[in-house]
Amino acid sequence: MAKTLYIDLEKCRDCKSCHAECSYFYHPFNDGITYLREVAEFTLTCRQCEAAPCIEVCPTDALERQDDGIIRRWNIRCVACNSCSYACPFGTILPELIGYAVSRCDFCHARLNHKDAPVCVDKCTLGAISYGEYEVNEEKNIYRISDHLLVHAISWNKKVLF
Amino acid sequence: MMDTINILIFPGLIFTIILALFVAWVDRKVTARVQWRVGPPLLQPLFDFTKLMGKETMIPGQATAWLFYAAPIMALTGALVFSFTLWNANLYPDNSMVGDLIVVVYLAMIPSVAFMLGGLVSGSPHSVLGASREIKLLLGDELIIVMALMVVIIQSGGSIKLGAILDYQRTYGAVAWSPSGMIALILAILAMQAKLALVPFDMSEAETEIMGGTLVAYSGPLLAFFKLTQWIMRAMLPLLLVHCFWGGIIFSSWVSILAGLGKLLVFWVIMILIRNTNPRVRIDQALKFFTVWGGCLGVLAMILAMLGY
Amino acid sequence: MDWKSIKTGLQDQFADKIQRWHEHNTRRIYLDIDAEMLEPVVTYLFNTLQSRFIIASAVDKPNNMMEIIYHFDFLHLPQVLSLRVVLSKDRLEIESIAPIIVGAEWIEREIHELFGITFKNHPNPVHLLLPDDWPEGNYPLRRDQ
Amino acid sequence: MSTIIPIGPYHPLQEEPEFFRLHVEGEKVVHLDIELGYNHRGIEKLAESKSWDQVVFLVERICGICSTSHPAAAINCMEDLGAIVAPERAQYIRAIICELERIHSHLLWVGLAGHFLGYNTVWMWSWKYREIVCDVLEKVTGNRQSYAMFKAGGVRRDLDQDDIPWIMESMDKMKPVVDLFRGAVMDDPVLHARLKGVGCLSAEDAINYAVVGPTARASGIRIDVRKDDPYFAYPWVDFDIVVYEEGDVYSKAMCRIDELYQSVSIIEQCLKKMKPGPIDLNIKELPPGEGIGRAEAPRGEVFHYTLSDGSNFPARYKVRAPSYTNILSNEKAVIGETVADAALILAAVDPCYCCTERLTVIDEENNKSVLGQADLLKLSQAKTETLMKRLSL
Amino acid sequence: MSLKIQALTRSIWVYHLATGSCNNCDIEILDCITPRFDLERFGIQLVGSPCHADALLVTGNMTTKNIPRVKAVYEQVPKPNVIIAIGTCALDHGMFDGSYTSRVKVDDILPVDFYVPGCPPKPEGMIAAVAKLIAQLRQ
Ligand code: SF4
Ligand code: SF4
Ligand code: SF4
Ligand code: SF4
Ligand code: SF4
Ligand code: SF4
Ligand code: SF4
Ligand code: SF4
Repeated sequence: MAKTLYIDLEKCRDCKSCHAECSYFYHPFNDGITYLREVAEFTLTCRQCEAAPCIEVCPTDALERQDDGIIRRWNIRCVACNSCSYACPFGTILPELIGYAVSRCDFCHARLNHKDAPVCVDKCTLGAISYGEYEVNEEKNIYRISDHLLVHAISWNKKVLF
Repeated sequence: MMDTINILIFPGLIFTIILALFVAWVDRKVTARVQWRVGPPLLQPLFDFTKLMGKETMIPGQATAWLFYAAPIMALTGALVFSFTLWNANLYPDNSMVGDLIVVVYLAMIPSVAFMLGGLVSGSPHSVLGASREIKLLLGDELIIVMALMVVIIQSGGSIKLGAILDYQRTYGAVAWSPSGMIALILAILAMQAKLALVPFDMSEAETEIMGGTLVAYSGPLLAFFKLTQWIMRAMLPLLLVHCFWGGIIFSSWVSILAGLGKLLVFWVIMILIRNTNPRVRIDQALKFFTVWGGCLGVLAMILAMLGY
Repeated sequence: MDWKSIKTGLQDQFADKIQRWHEHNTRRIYLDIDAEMLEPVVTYLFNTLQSRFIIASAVDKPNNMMEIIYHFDFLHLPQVLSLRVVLSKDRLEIESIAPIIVGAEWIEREIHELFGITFKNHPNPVHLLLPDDWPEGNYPLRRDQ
Repeated sequence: MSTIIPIGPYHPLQEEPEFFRLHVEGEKVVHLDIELGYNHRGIEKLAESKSWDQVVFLVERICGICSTSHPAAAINCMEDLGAIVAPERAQYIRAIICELERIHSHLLWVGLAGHFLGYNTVWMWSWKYREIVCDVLEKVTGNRQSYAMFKAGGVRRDLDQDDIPWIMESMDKMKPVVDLFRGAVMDDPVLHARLKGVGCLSAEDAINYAVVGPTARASGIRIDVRKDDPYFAYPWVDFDIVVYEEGDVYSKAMCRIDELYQSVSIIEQCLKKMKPGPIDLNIKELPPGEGIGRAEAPRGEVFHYTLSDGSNFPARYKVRAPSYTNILSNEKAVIGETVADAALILAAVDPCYCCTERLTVIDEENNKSVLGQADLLKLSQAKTETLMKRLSL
Repeated sequence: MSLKIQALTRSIWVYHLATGSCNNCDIEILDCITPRFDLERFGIQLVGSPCHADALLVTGNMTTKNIPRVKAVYEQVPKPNVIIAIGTCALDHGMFDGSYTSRVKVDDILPVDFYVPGCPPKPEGMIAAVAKLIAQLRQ
């Protein structure tokens, strides 16, 4: 089984400020973890409201609901005004995740060749990020976001809870 | 008392300066109008002058200080005396003390020499080059001026007295109306243009041309003196032409005074128009032009004059 | 000369030497070649196909790589042909094409000072943009600095 | 012994500082060194810390004279990257802005060239008429320079339909102006003698030095990105590429003046053909990948290359301005010419004119300048005068 | 108000110094002296030698390579003089902030008296700035 990145979003919630560093190649200011957290939040904790206030309020039409219901922020349109995060009644869009510079994470793939863990793993103050072989487990609230990312978060979607 | 007024007010210092500032303004105004611009206000040259007087003087490191100071003062003095002599000759043509043509020509040369000197001692390579060109130019235009004036002298019966030249013209009509006089006048206008550094060496207002000119290292009051010299020469050299070729200014009645000033104005306008409608001449070309064409025409004019035309 | 014949010409000439032929769209064509092949390909492009050199762009790439992309176009044709050469950061050296195309002189000097790539046989390998006292080994457009 | 004439880096009429060293023997130029970098602002690096939208503004500030061609190339580049096709009306508006800029830039050149030849009046006049274009630009875009009109996928501001008659009128006013300048150059025997056969760049050298724009077209090379690699509304309008064969300064001047007619006509056609419609696609993101954009600036082809990693900031941005290659070609064009002509030749490629405005002769031994920029200017202007004399006497 | 200043405000000779600009500011400065705007009306003219200047117009974002030259030019300008920074670049690097070729601002090197923001400032803006400058000098 291939190694993947694993983020415990629940731990992140207790974190005062993110200290995870990123060694993404192209942009020095790139902060891949923020990006991953944004995607994870949108995928797992966002309530996907029918008349979504965040979409309504966005002045630049940067938020859009995808076919699978998940909200997506389009990086060229967004001006990082943070209106959406204030509009969201559930507080799922964290203002610190909606930055103007949209970061990328390439999971440090090509560079590390799966040998070492990416720097963000070591730099996370609360140990919320790890790198290894994880399995999807809905019982334990571990979900797959993409090929290389698994996230632990309490998803509102989890029917059992409601 | 009269002498003091003569020297200080009219036609000396103050009058000359006012006239010079006025001509400088006319020059810039006409230039501006030709270029579709409004141009500076009437008092602009005065402001420029006053401002420069109040500025700091910087002596370039490589300059010979005392000569650097002396040159502008010498230039200004030369120009003032030149102007004074000419006006006096027009005011009192019968006074034999007013000097002769040779004196005037030498006086007219003083500012040019001072410019050169200033350029040479300021140590800036730009100005040294400018000065060396001015020397060359001087050789060319001085020859022409002398030849043109020779025609005048020949016509007025060999007299070099300024007064005598005027007398002659008042009796027999202006020199310019004779064929030889006309040729000489045209040559003289061209030479004057060169002498005033207008066509071939525009060190005047035009911003791009100043760099590399003799004045490049001057600043403050010294620059003001040089500027004023330039303006005075620009206003007064035409008077020399009026005097020698067009009967001068007669101070007998208001009408004749106005007519005299009108003549002066014509030359000013010619000067400014030439300056505005022509590109500049390269130094060796100018020299060649003056020595070859100018020389031939000058000789021709002199021969014509001797033959009585 | 039309694009078809240029394409066949190139493919015939350097059949196995072209590692990848990528047409981003009909007007933008990218060719990956080995660094050693640069000189012959450029010579062929310039002398035989009469292409026009536009510029070269160097790109710092992950995995200890550096890329130089030479852009060419052809008179009256919309196509831009980009030759991509990949260098390892351990050996940043490539043959200069300035002897073939004079117009490449400046850009090679520029790449040299901004990325630290050495161009062998460059006619005038001195600083172009940066001051002469720019610290040695500081290449502003590299990402590791 | 050869003397060195440095050109630069400061002069009153100059815009950006650059530095040339002419090596002269007697009156002949034997070699030219060019030193750049006084203006190097590291834009390629800066672009990596700007979002795609900001990149357009940044490249707009590469140069004020070509302040719309760089954005044009940039959005071509982004649209190539994202396979985006902007709406039709946007394409027309873009073409109009580009052509307005070409007129303003060419007139600017005519004026400064006039100044260089000793006709200050020409300078003032052409800049006077240039204001017509500036007015149109100010009305349409809100600014006289740096218009900030373009964005990937469209334009930022629509052109007010009510303004069209007025713009048409302004364009009508331009035509007699172009006639005036064309007549002045065509009929003036002095200019003929002054410009013809001076600073020739052969077609072969033009290819070799990869020159672009009027500099190449004056050497008989028919290149024009607007035709070769059509973008914006250019495929839908009718215009010719102006080509002259001789490669001398005269050809370059005529090339530019004739292009003014083409530009005026393109603008008129665009205004006529334009239909109301959307002006912006409001694109969402640019995918990872590479893009190449080209645009025909007044001085020639602008080339941009970009590498995107899918974020909203470019991963690499490469810019090639037309002067970059054109200036290098001076190395060829000035050799064997006289110093008086050198200034003019350097200026003829329109290297943001200023570059040519800073000349000083340096005596190689003690490195002291002995001949200033103004003197070179004078040399140049003097030559005009001489020719005038020779022709009229 | 001294006569000196009075005269200075009516006859400002400027020397224009580009320190790595984009040309726009510079073109607009030239525009100011061309027929439409004609600053000569106020006695303002461009001069070719810093020795003659009363005002130094600095544009551009001061690239490192330019610094020694800028200092040399400044030393040649006789007092009293004013330094005017024109354009956002000259104020604060503007768009080029953070570039590796320009580390210092114009006012770190020269004692700038006036700032004219804008990218580029319109000629009208520059004329307004000049008017304000004159008013301030007169006080
Ligand atoms: S430092 Fe770790 S725990 Fe804190 S926010 Fe960043 S990733 Fe989460
Ligand atoms: S932060 Fe971005 S996504 Fe949110 S409302 Fe503002 S523009 Fe829209
Ligand atoms: S802070 Fe700026 S963007 Fe926000 S409301 Fe005020 S003016 Fe508008
Ligand atoms: S308002 Fe909040 S919860 Fe609702 S869709 Fe938007 S982000 Fe999700
Ligand atoms: S995996 Fe690599 S690229 Fe992704 S956030 Fe961590 S360090 Fe950055
Ligand atoms: S071509 Fe000239 S005007 Fe255009 S961007 Fe380049 S340097 Fe500036
Ligand atoms: S002019 Fe407008 S857009 Fe530009 S910086 Fe000022 S407020 Fe922002
Ligand atoms: S302020 Fe703007 S217009 Fe002026 S030089 Fe800087 S970028 Fe150019």
